[in-house]
Amino acid sequence: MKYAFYPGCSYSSAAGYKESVDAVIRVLGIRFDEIPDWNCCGATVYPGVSEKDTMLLGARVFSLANKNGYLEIITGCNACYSTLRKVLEKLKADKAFVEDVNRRLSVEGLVFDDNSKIRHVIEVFANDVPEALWTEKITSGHKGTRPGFNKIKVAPYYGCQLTRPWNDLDPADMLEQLIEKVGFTTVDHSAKTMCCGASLAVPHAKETRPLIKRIIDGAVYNKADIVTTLCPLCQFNLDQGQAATGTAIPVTYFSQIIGLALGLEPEELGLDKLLIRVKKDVLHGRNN
Amino acid sequence: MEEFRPKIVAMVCNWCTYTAADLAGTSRLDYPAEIRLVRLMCTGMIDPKYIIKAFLDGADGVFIGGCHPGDCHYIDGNIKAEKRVKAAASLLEQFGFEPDRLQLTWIGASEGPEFQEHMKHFTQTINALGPSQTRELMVL
Amino acid sequence: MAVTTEKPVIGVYVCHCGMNIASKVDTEAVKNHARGLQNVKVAEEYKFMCSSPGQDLIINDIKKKGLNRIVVASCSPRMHEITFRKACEAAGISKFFFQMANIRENSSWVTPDKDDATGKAKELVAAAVARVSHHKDLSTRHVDVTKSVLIIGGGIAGMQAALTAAEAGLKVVIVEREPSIGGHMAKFDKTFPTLDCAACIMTPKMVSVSQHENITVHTWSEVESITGFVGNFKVRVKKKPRYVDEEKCTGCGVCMEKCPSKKITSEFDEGLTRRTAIFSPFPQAVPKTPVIDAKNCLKLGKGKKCGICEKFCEADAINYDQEPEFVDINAGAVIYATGFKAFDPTPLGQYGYGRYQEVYTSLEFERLNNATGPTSGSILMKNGKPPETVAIVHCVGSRDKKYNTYCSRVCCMYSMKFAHLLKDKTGAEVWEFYIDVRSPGKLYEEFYNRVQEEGVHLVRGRVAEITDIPDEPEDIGKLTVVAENTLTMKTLRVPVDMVILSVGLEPADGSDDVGKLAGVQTDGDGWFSELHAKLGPVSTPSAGVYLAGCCQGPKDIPDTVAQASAAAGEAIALLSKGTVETRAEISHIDPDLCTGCKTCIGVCAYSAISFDESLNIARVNDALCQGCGSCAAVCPSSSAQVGHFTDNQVMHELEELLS
Amino acid sequence: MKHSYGKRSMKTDPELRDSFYNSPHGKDILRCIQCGTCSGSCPYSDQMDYAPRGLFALIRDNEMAEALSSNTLWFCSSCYQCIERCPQEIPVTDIVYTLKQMAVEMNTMPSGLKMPDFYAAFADNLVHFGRVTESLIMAKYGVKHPLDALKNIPLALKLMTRKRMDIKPQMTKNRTSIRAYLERHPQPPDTSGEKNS
Repeated sequence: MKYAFYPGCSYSSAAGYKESVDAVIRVLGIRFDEIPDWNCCGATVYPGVSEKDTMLLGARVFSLANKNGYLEIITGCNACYSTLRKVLEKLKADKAFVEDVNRRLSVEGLVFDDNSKIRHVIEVFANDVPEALWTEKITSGHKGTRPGFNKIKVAPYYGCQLTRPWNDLDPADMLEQLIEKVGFTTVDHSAKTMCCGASLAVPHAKETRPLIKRIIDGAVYNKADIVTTLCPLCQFNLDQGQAATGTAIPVTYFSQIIGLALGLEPEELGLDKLLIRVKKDVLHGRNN
Repeated sequence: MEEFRPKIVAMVCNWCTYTAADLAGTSRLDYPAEIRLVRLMCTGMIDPKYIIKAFLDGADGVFIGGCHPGDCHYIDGNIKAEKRVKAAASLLEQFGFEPDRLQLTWIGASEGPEFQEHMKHFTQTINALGPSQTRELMVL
Repeated sequence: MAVTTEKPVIGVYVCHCGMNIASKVDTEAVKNHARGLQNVKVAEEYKFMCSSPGQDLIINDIKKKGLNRIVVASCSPRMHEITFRKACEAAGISKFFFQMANIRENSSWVTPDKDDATGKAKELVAAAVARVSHHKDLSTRHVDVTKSVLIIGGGIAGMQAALTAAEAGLKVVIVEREPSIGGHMAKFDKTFPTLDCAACIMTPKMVSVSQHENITVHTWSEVESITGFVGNFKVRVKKKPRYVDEEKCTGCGVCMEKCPSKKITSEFDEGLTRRTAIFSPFPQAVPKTPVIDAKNCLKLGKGKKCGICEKFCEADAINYDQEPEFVDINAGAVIYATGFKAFDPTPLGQYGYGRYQEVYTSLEFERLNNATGPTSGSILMKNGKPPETVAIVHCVGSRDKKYNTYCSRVCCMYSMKFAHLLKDKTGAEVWEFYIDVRSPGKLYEEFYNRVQEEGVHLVRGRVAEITDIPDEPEDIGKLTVVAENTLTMKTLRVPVDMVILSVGLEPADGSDDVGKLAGVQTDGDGWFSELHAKLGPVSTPSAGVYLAGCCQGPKDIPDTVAQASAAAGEAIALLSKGTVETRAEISHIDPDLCTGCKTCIGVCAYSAISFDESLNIARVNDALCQGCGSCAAVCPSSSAQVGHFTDNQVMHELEELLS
Repeated sequence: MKHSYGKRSMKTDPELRDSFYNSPHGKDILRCIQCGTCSGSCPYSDQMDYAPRGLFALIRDNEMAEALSSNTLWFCSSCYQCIERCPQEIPVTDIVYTLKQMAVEMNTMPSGLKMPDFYAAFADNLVHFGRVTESLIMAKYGVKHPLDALKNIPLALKLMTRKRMDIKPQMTKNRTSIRAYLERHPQPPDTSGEKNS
């Protein structure tokens, strides 16, 4: 399995997202080809600055992938996902605009193909990786899977921009299923898709605090050991934000706990980069 | 030369499509003036020769609107109509006439907006096809 | 068929319909155009042709100027054809010598451009003139009717209609698919705005229905088919096996006490209680006879040998071998009273229905509050305690493009009722969240004011979400209701113990199919379509078929009862004459032209065409023919013709329209 | 001087109103039934001088100018909760984006608002390097809002110990072409000093 991968600007400096995804796909035998010379998608900023510019930024990313023979691109960031997917939808609806875009892109010898697609890394793990491969890798993981992960309670957190406004994630409880599949226990809570406020967190830390708190509370009230996320902005925001909310529940990437289940070492998964560290007994599973 | 104003007759059933047309009227949903309605009790009473007659008399398009399957006031007149319209269509086609000039659609009594849509759309279709050559074709 | 040989002398009358036509159509131009048409002797225009001066215009011209054909260019024939046909008759010419040109619905109201509208009107008039010249006089017959009414649905609407019709001396058959009549109203405790107890006004009605000499009730039954036509419908009713003999059963209830499978969710209690496999939905059920729900019965459904109910039944009424039974009845009229179902709020994830146990639908709350309900009428939470704060959420599934766009009409008022009852019974603090309070009805606004004065918080804002994540730790275990108070422009986050979702109304399951049985259509939302939004609210396009209650659209009890009485009134008016006029626009086969090919016999949906072996021709049975014209459409010799829709008439209309 | 009987609503010049109503989803706000679901669902409505519902009401009252200078536009976190729940299926977020573009274009951002400066820092970073680097955005933004920057120093240190402080910019190879694509990036209003929004 190989895919064109769009890291987005926050990916590399994120707390072990890159490390864990790289490690996990290595074990699963998946290849992610980073889109060469990819550019920023403009995130939630540019659509508010200039829609035209946002279109071009997005179109360029897709065309670069197309040039390398990929119609579909994979990203690990919710903000990139929604920005790029919206670009796709707008372009697909406006043929005239596509021509204009292509005219502009031709300077770089690029062409936008409106059959382009975008998916999130979790969709690859949840829908493309065959059951058999999971069972094989998890049971006989590199160093043998540690016992007792099923005693670890994981609170899933989707964030906003993967699920909304489309509401068509299939299956809708993809993250829960994946967490269970790799042997952890999910805890249900009502803050799974509540907004964490990452996009305003820097200028408006104070105003963003309640958003962070209600999500963390959702996990805490349900006795979760860790929260797991699918987006560098969510992870960073929920991780650093707890300094002010007086809580300290570790916020990991879904790829990191999958990595643990595959028997990878916490360091390979960049778990040491979290601001709030995951406790030993969680890392090694609970036997009792 | 002046712009092409097609002649379109819509033979519609009293219970569904004609009622929908009334509803479109009451709701002031405008549609092209080219449409002329002929009210029949049921599409099932449409003799293929009515359709041919219409084209011979210079119709550029013939629209037939009846009840949705299952809603026919006379049990299954609409289903019978569907078959006959097909027959008429194939006959006319043999004389080299564009099948799109004849359309049969189900429009329920409460579907005023749908009626408007169909009328607009069908008129566009006919406008695109231009004047019907049917008469000449049939004479040959 | 009387053939008229005289030459047509036509009068054309163009109606202004106030400004409805005149504002778009140049009526004078249309009039002048008509004057130039063949056989037209008189052409006039008038402000309102349907008014009596308008009609007199026609009558006088017929008498004085010897007109024998009339064309009125005005509104839809579905509106006033009858009016003008009567005028023709009054003046002494056949009502069939009339033709209407619909220049309002078909022109002035739908054509933006004045010239286009006028041009179209001219053509429609010309076509009507061409057609009317070829009209023939037709004769009609009177046939006897069956003086009985079929009523589908035994809720308050069905019962009201039944009692009204029965009092007028008509025989009535009620078909109810549930084990008891009573419908939704039987589930209510109090009714707005007067707060009188539903049971107190309901139970007597149920009893009088069951005891009325003119009313037969088939519960646990469904209508299988309806054939025939106005005055003489043939109805087949399927009685589902009850497995209990209605004759023998005394309704003692021992079977229900003894039945071992007690864990079945009670439909009547909205799933808040459990029932047995042999059950009667509620204490005042009519009839008292219980039914065995075969699916959940150990013996019938699970193949066990149980048989306990049979053992304990002293009346020996249990009969496990009962089969579905079919009853054929004749009815002169049919009244639909199939009611509604409550909207299921599960899809609105943000309200947490089915996820938070203290979120209830309005119907669940009706049961919770009902003296015969799970808590014997004391409002308690699942933990057995009364709630201290309650939120009532309006417009759940209503006024929402994702679900139902329409306003369900009853929710505002029943929500007010809930608020009052909550205050009254528990003293709880009540928060109502509404978009707009709709209280049009006698004493409704007053009731709204009363509830306000009782100190209920009425917040203008639709609830955004309901969450179990509290703002303050002390609120753990409570539900927080979040909404903008649009009047203070503040976002409220109200911790409450209980939430009631005021769910909207939807057409009852399966009503679509039941409607098709008698050719009743449904609108975009699934409600039955009435004949005319204003002038035919209880009639349908199918003669002799009427609508009562919520099956036609959301309604409260007073409106339902009113409409039910009206529907019964229509049925009485129809049947009291004893006969109905057969339609004149039926098929006739010309014996001289018929080649005896029998094609028509094959296509007739009413088996109205028989074959005369001796003369080798087909014959139409006037009593059975409905005038659909299928035979005419296929007749190779054109010997089959539908009166008033003959080839000749239709072709001339077409020809003129296209000239 | 002109006599007035009380506070008059700002008259919006018709062009402004039309350019909004003619934008892709502009006319959708005419459907709004003012139920407040959007405002109630908005995680930042408490910070807004007009939550989305109020904003739409303003626009329908021809108070376009006031709508464009409201801080609402700059508190939208693009979480799309409003769109998901709106019973009239109004694409609230997209409409806010449109208004934000108009505000940027006409420079009607209220002074003292922090978000426009953050946007400027972000856009500047993107325009120069084709990619953005958090630390650099922070630096650029910090110049205008030293307090925020100071508050973030402990975090910055912590990130360094976690080897997560990238201070060299990430960038694309082909920066000139990207710069060529981008027609516009926001000119932040001169926000003299720190007025909290």
